[in-house]
Amino acid sequence: GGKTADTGSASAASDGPTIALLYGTTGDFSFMDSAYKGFTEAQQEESFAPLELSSPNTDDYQDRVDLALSQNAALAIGIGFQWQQPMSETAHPDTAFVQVDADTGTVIDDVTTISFAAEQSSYLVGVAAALASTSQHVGFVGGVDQPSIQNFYTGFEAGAKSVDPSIVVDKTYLAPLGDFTGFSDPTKGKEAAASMYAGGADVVYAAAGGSGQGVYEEAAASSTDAKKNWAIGVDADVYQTVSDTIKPFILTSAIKNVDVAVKTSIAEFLDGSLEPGEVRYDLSNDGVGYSTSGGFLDAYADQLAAIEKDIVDGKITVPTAL
Amino acid sequence: MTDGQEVLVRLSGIVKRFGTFTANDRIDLTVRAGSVHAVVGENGAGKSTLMKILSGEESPDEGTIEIDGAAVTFRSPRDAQAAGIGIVHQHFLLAPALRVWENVVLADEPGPPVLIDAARARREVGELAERTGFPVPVDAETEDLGVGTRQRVEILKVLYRDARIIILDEPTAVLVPAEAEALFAAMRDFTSAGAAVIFISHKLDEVLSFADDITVIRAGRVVGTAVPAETTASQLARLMVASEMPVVTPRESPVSERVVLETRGLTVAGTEAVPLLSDVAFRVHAGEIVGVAGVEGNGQSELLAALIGRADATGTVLLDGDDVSAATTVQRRARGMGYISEDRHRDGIVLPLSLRDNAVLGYQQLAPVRRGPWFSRAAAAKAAAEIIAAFDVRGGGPATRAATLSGGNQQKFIVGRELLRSPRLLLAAHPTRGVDIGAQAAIWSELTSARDRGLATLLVSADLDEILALSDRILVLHRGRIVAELDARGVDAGTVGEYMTGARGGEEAA
Amino acid sequence: MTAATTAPAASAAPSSERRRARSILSSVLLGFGLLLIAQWVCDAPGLSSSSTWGSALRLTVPIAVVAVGALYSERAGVINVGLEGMMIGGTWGAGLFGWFGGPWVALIGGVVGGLVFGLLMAVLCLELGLNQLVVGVAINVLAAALARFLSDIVFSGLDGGSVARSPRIEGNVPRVSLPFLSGGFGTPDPLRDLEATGIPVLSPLAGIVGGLTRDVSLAAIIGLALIPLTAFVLWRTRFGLRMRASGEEPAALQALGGHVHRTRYSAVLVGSGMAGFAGGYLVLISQGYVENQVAGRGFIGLATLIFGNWMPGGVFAGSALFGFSDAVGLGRPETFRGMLFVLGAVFVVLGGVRLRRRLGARAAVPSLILGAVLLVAALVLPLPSALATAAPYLVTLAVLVVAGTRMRPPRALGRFFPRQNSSR
Amino acid sequence: MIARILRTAAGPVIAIVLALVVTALFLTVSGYSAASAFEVMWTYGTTPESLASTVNNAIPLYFAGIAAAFSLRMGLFNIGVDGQYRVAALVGAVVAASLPFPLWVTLPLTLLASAAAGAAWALVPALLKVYRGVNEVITSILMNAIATTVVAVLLADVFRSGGGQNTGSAPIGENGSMPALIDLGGRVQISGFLPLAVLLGIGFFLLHERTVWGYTVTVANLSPDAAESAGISVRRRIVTSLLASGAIAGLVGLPHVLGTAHRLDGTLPTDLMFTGLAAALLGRSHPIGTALGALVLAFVERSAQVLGIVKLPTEVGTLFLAVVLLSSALGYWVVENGERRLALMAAIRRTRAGRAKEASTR
Ligand SMILES: Nc1ncnc2c1ncn2[C@@H]1O[C@H](COP(=O)(O)OP(=O)(O)OP(=O)(O)O)[C@@H](O)[C@H]1O
Ligand SMILES: Nc1ncnc2c1ncn2[C@@H]1O[C@H](COP(=O)(O)OP(=O)(O)OP(=O)(O)O)[C@@H](O)[C@H]1O
Ligand SMILES: [Mg+2]
Ligand SMILES: [Mg+2]
Repeated sequence: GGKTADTGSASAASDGPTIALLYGTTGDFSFMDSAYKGFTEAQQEESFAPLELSSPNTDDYQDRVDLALSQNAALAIGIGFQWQQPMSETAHPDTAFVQVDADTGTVIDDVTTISFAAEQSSYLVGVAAALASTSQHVGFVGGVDQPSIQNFYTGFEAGAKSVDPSIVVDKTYLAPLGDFTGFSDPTKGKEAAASMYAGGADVVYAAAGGSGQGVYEEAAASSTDAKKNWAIGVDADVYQTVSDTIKPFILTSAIKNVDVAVKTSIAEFLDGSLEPGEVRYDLSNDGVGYSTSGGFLDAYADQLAAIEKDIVDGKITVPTAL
Repeated sequence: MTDGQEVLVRLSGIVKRFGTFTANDRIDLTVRAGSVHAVVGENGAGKSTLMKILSGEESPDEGTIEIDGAAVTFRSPRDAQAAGIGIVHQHFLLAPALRVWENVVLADEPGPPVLIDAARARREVGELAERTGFPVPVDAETEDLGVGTRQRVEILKVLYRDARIIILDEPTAVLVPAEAEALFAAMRDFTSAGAAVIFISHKLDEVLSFADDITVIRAGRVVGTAVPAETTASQLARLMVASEMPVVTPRESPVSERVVLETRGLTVAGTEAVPLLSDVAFRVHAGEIVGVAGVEGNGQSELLAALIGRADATGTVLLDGDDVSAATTVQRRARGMGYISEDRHRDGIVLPLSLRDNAVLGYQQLAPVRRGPWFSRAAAAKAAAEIIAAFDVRGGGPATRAATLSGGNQQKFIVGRELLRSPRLLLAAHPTRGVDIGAQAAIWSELTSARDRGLATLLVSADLDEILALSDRILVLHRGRIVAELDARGVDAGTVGEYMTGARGGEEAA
Repeated sequence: MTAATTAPAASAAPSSERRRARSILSSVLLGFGLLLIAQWVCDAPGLSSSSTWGSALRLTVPIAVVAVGALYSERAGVINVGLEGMMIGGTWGAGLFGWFGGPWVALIGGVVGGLVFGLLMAVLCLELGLNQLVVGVAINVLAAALARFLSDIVFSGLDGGSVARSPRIEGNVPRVSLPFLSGGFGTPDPLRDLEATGIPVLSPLAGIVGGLTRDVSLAAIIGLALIPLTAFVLWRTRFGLRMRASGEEPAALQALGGHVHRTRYSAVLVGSGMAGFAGGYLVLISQGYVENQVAGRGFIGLATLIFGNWMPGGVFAGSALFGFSDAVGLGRPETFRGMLFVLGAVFVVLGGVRLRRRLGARAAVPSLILGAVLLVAALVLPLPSALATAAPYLVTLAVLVVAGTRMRPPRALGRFFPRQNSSR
Repeated sequence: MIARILRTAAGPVIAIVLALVVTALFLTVSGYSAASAFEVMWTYGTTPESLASTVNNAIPLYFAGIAAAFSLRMGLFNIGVDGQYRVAALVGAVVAASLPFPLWVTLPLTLLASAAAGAAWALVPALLKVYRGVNEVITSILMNAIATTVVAVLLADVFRSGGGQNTGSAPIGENGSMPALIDLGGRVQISGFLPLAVLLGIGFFLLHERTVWGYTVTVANLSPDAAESAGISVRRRIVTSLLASGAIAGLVGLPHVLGTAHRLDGTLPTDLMFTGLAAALLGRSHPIGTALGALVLAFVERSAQVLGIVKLPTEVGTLFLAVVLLSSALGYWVVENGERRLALMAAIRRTRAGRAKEASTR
């Protein structure tokens, strides 16, 4: 989130069309932050009047869509699959709609839906985890037991098993469906990871938003001379955001380029090339991927590249939970 | 009055207002060292308020306090304690979950700073109790104690702080005669050592035999002073409330033969092997008052609870020949049982509610107040107005909150509520506890006239005089058993007292 | 009832203490035995592994601290529904202080953050006599809103900070282990080796002891030390006695010259400071403030306080139960089964004992039924994995169903006591 | 009469003024323009769409508030409204989607089923309180967490319909959805739950103020001992009050399920309990007061949506809510204290005058 001290004036700051970002609240260390980042970056690169319609409430999606229309937004970008219903039910003759993070195969009239193949990037980090693991035992910490997070697991497990079918994959969700504290409870994340590392796992993939912080801390804290433990981040390149003492334990991150999706949609809209219909962000168009910061994957770079190519070419079909 | 002995306390021109109400209106009071000074007056006269001012709990709006001839200002009870004043409140101020010794030493704990030397505190309290003749179980939790013991704890709190001026606000209202005697004896020891005792009571014979000086207060003002030797109870009573001493009109009709209440083998199990009430059998006839005497905690409470249907009791209860042993409280009340509870503030009346709402308490399931599912507020208000008029309840109308009534008027209201329904059987516990002479006279006359109309009454009271005055027959309860059944006309307080303490009776009666 | 019983009580004390010690010892042994059986039956080595017990310890601390803090306030007569908010204040304060002062200063910041809301609660409840539930609820809402609002102003611009996160706190408070047992101060770690051997009985014991004594953060030790300290304060100090009195019958305290308001203020503030400390402890784990990281622990603390019947020992038992089941729920599924097995067995044993002692069917039957259900669940039923996340709540509820005794809240809890002579 | 109205209105008015001042202070200190914030909030909040939405959003808050008030009347703190309404919302969603009957049959059945589910969830704290002496607060807190898990398991494994990220239950057709009461076109619609809310308020009032049952609850709450002596079973009052509270709580999620989402999914609002409780406390557990409280809170929530337009953080809305809550309590305090002070001053004047007269006549 950004502090914007220039207040008082409504969105007349810059010329150009009004573009609205409809989102929840930032600070989820996940795609809301990433989307917001894309939106702010776009503001620097393009000329438009930004309109941020954020709300922590889950029951006012329709209100925000209406608000965007009432503010004459030329483009409204909704972050999250919940925008599907209001966007499909609202007449918007003068406004373009983009729905980010839709389910694969979602087609809405006059709406651009963007979906991510998160299972593909998870598959690749699963491969990386299996390659890096010396104990042939890896783990997965999910924030909330919901389909989007299960999808990470499905890809991760398939990737790990593709390297070693007998590999052990632990799995823990920090909170049940509907309880979003699982995304913001690093204490639990840390203890879940601690249990896995102590049980023999040496790579743990954290798809747990803010709780992931606990997993990263635990990877560093539980590593000994005898056993090096790794953590794998999610959504953004975690290596860039954690402190220097933890960097050496971040094997890689599965990346979901929500910011790119937002930025690209805005750019396409401004140059008139944004089309309604489904856009899929996957490995083939760098919509998802994995990070190599720290160089810990250098040894497996060729293997990973080959597998990535197989996925893009369709030789490997990654299972999905969605 | 201040003949030679030095004056220990002098209050002059004390005024205290509560909002629009003036509770103390220019009161003067002089207490000599080595004397017992009684303050009497009707309910709500302002006695407790005056004592709270002297003990530093309230500050006067006007007037001065002198101790030992020096003017003092009390900002808090601590100041008053430093000046040697201790008070035993009318309503006990004990923390129920705290142990006895903790209640005693509270805010004045022995030991190094910050800490409490628990062993020393317990020892000191134990020794103090022994020395002064107020035995208490030092380690017991206060809520497990009976009233008599709680009273002793309150007194120990005062003595522990080395008070020279001891205020007792209605100390004997809840004590049986033997306990009261012990209290007076102990107080005499203090006064002979130079301390002063200020003492409030509605029992005028007690005042006359125990006090050295008497001050009478009415409506917040001093209306007279007296010395016991030169005055009589009825003079005092006239001074207080402009009414005569309560007298019992002799019964006009003989007791009827009709049995209204009969119990057989009534037993209430206790926590231990000893039952709280054991195999109690008796009868009450129409037009008869049967008194139940006993030292507090010998089964009176359980007996009433069992009869009204609040206790898990075994045995048979017959009301007018019908077995009501399995009936609920509501059913029993519907069949004509009235109940004046032991502790009006606990279960007799709901203080925050209006008199209107209190007027139907216990009768809420019956017509006229119950109309289908609806609560008839008009009927309730009518009942309240009737009670207020018929029983001379002063201090408000149906809309008044019960809490703002004085204790005596609350009591009259309860008696009125129970009698208004013309019950067949009245279970009356301590019907005049803590009420002034005027109210006592009123309540007694209501009870006797109801008796003459044929009401059967079971009267439990800690006040033996009351039992002797009102009852036709007396049952004595000791350790949950009836140890004696006496004809009230031929018996004196001493004999009853012996049965009560177990000195007489025992096997042959059981 | 009337005789002074000073002497017998004094002589009875040691023997009753010994009896209590013996019964505690025997239940610990029974529990350990059941644990071993469960471990074998459910094939759940996690039940006695040092990692589970270490986790349990770390998860217990914040709940124990916040609950024991609430104990102060409630013992003094002030209902504390605002614990969650005070903890949130603690996390934010810890994030702020820790950012420029390191971990120890973070803990202080946590205390300060809690105190701010404690002061608010004290003033509103004690001076103005506002409804204590309202104030508590309002503090929870206010703290969450303020934390985000202020983060936006303070943390957003900082390196590594955002609207939902403070910059990272570098370093951590030292961790200690027992020397010569769990490898403290550079000594060898025989317990770890023993745990690894897999010797029956000894190896699980080594796991448990090792888990509880290895690499324990000083912050956790301080937090846990607050429990015996509180017991001491409550029963052995003047402040403790006055606090209990002002929660039971403030008028009695005042009539004896005590200061009800002073006592209640101190209690509310001490309690809020502890709640803030608990927040700071969470921040140390995540090495920084993370929005919403309190995650309902304030409410759990309140529940634990009631579970513990407003007693320090009970609070510890409640939070340990909660922390242990939380740790187990975060671990492997078979460990969860094992725990259910232990619990079920305990209930069945308890029900049997109650039946034998003829305490009546009402006491015995619920524990027997619940015990049987848990045993069946542990051994046969397929358990949805989501159930593990509810483990601490289910376990606590089950224990309440079986154990539930008359709770004894402070009698003046929630009752406003106006300042003396307010009529003037 | 006028004095009484003034007196009743003074509290809330003082509360809102205080809240405005405090929020403005916060905004100004942190460099935002408070005036512009309030202005856009007011402008947006008073559009017909917003007013309609305020009324609609106030309805679940009102249900939650009345549920809380129901238990508060018996001296119980039902902090379990949260879990009760989530379980009940699932039940309601499933019933409404699966019954094949016409609307006028399905709707009442759905309401009943939800109320029953809410009551059932409240049964655990009620029974534990009565038979085991366990404080209802702790049980309710636990039951809330368990409700989350139970709903999650049922939704994921049993009632889930549709795939992808959507975890919702089966969609509810026309025959199960609550129709609009008033439809003025556009989004200016008033939910069909409004009459239910009004009925509930009237029922609450009559039940507590005009029936014998209400009288017995009052007595049982104020003095359990007096109640027992009067033949009122306190235990039964505790159980029925908690069950009724739970039943009403069961309705909280329905406006969303039957009116907005037409299924139970992740969009069910999660914070209704505390906001509803706040409404009840604002309104002092009185049905009309609670209704006003709910409307104020819903208005603030709705109008805060627009803050992004002036680049203000949405937290300002939440902040404002919290401050309204605190200052509402303060507002009552100011009124009551002021009254007492006035009465006292009048009394002193009167006694002085009386004293003077007495002196002069002497
Ligand atoms: N805190 C208070 N606020 C308002 N009025 C009070 C308060 N305390 C006492 N009063 C009023 O002062 C009057 C005198 O009360 P006080 O307690 O002194 O009476 P009393 O003489 O002790 O009566 P009793 O014999 O019943 O004990 C009462 O009638 C009551 O209305
Ligand atoms: N806050 C108050 N407002 C109004 N009246 C009060 C208040 N506090 C006490 N009183 C009244 O003051 C009077 C005296 O109080 P006190 O505590 O002496 O009880 P009491 O009526 O004397 O009871 P008892 O029957 O035990 O003598 C009572 O009428 C009581 O109702
Ligand atoms: Mg008095
Ligand atoms: Mg009196």
